Amino acid sequence: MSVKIADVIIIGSGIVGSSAAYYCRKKGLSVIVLEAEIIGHGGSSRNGGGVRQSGRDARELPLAMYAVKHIWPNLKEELGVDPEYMQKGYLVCGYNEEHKRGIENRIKVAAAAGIEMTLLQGKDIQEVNPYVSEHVTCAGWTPSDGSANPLTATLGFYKRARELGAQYYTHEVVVKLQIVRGSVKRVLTEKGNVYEGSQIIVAAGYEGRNIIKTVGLDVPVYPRLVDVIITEAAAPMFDHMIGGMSGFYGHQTNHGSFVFGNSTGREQTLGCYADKLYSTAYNPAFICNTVGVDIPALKPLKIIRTWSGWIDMCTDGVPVIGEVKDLPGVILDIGSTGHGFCPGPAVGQTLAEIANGEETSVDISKLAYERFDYATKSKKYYA
Amino acid sequence: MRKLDDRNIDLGEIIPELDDHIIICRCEEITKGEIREAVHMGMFTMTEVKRLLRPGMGLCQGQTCSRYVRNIIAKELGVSPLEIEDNVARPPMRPIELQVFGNEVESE
Amino acid sequence: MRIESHPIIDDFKKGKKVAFTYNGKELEGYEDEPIAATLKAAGIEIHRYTRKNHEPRGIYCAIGRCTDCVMVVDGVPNIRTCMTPLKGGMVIETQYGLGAKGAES
Amino acid sequence: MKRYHVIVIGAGPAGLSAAIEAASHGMTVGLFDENARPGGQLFKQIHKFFGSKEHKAKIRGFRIGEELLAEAEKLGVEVHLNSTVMGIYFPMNKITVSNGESTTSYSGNNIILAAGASENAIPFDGWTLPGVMGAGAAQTLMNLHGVQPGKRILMVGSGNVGLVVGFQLIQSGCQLEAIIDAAPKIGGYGVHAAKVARTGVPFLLSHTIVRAEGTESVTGAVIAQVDEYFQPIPGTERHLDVDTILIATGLTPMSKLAEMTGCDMKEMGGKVPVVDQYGMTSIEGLYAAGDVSGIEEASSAMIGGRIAALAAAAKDGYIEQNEFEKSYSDYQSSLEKLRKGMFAKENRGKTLAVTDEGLPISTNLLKHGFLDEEEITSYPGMTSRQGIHPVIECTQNIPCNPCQDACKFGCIQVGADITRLPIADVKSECKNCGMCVAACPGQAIFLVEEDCGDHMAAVTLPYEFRPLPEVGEKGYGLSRRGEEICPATVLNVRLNPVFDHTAILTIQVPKEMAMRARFYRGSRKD
Repeated sequence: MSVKIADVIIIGSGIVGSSAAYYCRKKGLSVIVLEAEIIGHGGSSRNGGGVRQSGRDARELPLAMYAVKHIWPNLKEELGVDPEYMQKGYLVCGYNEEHKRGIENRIKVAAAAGIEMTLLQGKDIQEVNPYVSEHVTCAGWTPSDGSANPLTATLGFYKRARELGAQYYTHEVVVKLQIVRGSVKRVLTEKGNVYEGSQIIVAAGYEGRNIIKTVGLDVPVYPRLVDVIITEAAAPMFDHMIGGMSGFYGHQTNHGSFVFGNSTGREQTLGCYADKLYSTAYNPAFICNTVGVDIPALKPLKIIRTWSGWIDMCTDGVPVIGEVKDLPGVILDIGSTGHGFCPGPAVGQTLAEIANGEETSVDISKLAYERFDYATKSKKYYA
Repeated sequence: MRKLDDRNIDLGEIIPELDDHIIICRCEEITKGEIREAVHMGMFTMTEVKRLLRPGMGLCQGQTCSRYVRNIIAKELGVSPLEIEDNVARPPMRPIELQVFGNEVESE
Repeated sequence: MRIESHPIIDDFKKGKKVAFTYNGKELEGYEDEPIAATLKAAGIEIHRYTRKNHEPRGIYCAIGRCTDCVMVVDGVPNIRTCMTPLKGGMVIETQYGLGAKGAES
Repeated sequence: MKRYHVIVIGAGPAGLSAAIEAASHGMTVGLFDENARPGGQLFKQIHKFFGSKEHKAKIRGFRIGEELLAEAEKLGVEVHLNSTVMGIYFPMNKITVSNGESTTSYSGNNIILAAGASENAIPFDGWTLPGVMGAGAAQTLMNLHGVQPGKRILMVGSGNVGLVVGFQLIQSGCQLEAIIDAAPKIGGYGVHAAKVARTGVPFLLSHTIVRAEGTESVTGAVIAQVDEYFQPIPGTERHLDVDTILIATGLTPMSKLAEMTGCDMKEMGGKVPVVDQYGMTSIEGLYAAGDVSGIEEASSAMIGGRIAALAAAAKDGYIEQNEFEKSYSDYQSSLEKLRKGMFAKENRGKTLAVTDEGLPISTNLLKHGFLDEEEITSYPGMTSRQGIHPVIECTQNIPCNPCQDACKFGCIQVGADITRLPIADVKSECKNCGMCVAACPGQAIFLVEEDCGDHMAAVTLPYEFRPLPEVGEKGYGLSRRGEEICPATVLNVRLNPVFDHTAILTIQVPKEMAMRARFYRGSRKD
């Protein structure tokens, strides 16, 4: 059977896979993207759309900040599709002392990276958002955070990469990687097709773990199901991203509908496997109540859709991004742990830079694969 | 390989048709022409067209327009509508207020 | 127009007559019949104007599925009038985009 | 969480029948429907049903609905109205139901999905204007709520829905301007078309709607002839002065709830759950019955509901295997009877030239909605002889035999196979009781006395319009095409309760009109 060859084979067509394809094409690298389902089937189309630097682990903050500073603002012109990026701030609401301490800790991490985030209490909260109820006693406010539309952002990168000549194949389920003379060169799919590239980028979310296992690699990720509710369109109320220390997150989209996600944690007991993305019966009611308490004005709003998605949770809270030191040819992005959308385009650009043999614009040393080699060594990366 | 899985087929330029202006998705006011254009941008399934342009994301959740969106995509790609992957059905079946969805009452 | 005497159906089992307001005008209808039927009987065709093209919309499926017949009822927008029983004193307004006149975005 | 032995979703013909069948075997049943009144399409169907006695033939749809509802409540079925099933969640067999105030969850050992179907449309220029609606929507307004959908109406689509709703528009006092269909022939039963054609409504086949006129609501329609690819032929456009456009171009199963469970689906006029012969989907305990599992009509939906509930009862041990097999084969044979004849699924799309009896199928009926006068002598129901006798203008094989049961004097035979054309038995003597005229669901039976002296004849016909003409009134006899072809005098008007609102009208017409006049119109007052 014929072998399709390209400089870079990318597994996964989400925000990272498709932005990597886009940046590779701009660097003149030929690209083939293999997608197991349809474009952006995974987490990239199943998240709350937060473009958020606050509340992040320091190790992945550089990627998020780079994306907010250099990529998100000019994507609309670059892609010819509006990702609906809005830098209108992020308000995280708490209602007890523990939440307040949590917010203060986030402010410290943000300040260390030069991001302005302030603690709001009492009436100051309603100053930022009059719809937030008195139940919220403390809040963190980060003006430079914001939101975007994950659907049009992901499909925008796909559309532009395709226009620039990236080859896309859907329903191509990768089952095996192959090492040729010491480096990962080949990709085999369920249908028996073979693809060959000098660099293989694995950006397939949780499924990536099964793929890299075939060449003796592993990253400690586990799947976590989260549900989201979508409301009818309503007249504009507030345009900043909002979240709760009780776990809910979301925003009002350009279209006027609200997106809110949360999870009771019970989903893991369902025994559903990754491809059975059924909405659970528990979560929607839980999300409604957590959101309803903090933003009572949303209570009469009608919900028109619920969906769910799997998060690839990494045990230490941040993804593995980059090459594997002693196994050339494979470049990883796995374990975004539910906050991969904002840094996504920056990750894509970084993977493209690596594929092109360039110095990466963003320091990703803290997210190296090797951090899991030795338990004792990983402590250093934790510091 | 299934024709629709090769996203690199060249669909050529869009030739305007007389009824491109007709509204197909009544809730989100999406026209036939806009749907055809999305196909030419590489959106080969209902879900991709929906996520890019919103037909089927309105109040009725595609129960009125899905059939026609599917036919338009199929015609643009030169395949039978049966080959076009449909949208996925999700609860709730009808619009339901947040306070009602959250107001769980025991069934006696 | 209401059907005065139907050849097959002797009694449409109507509730008691109730008054309600439609865009400020006082009208009458039968309690618990769908609002859409009351308005159609009163010769009112237009339920709303759409958000993007400001086009008029009215009854289309009458079984609660297509959501074209939505109006602002007692201040709440996007109410499916073909599935919502009429009650005395209801305030029914034509919907403009996402809300009542003046409130539209 | 309350657990029922059987949860039924949708209280239409299939759902009500399933609930009754399950309860009759001692199972606890929760029946859920999002409407304020149950019955689904049954309560909008005011025409008399086809089929045979076991299918409740000659009974009006909404009366069947009332019967089923009473039977369900008598058997202890818990009917939850205004209760919208928001979602089905497997593997816990759980449904969440909203009554507009709160949501409650129920679970069921078995879930029978009977959500029915909704209407298709054909997007055309102006189809979003107020005044353009589904034919079923108009039927709901007229028959459920007693409100006319409009004044001057165009019907797009000549399947049974277009024909039946078209007739009901006239009954509601609306002016039906025309029935058009892009297909070259009428899609529904010939008898349904004939009842509309004889009132003067034109059928325009191979025509489609080009656009709806008007800015605030419909003020007119433009139709045009189509070529064999159903594309409008330039230059054949025609304006119709209408204020309402009804669309009757088929139905699509409302199978979203089934899809949600992840059971196997397939394509059959829209996505439907794959079911075995008992209606069970690929998920044990989840059944689908009625239009949601494939478009047919209410009669077969009722049997489908029974079969699904029967299978659930057998699965959970409420009936023995032999009793189950016996009941199943009875229901299956009853269903098979309905799935025969010219409009059966296996004949869909075929152009049949002759009836089962080898008689030519009237092309005029298919093209214009009425029998051509030369054709009428070639059918067994349409004989000519002395004295009053039934003339049965039923010329297509459809599964239906109430006329045979209605005549106590043996004047009409259909025989064991209910899809055979009814035969007027020349030996038996008609007593002019009018029972057959009232019983015929297609209103296709007339009693004709071809010569009652001084060059006059008497034609007795079914009349379901109001106001009723008075005896002695002078008016016009209308041909099968609805043209005034002769003067007519009303001899008799009978409205006996046993006729169930079908008045039996006898008019006197000139002798030569005995086999041509088939309708009556009073002299116009305007």
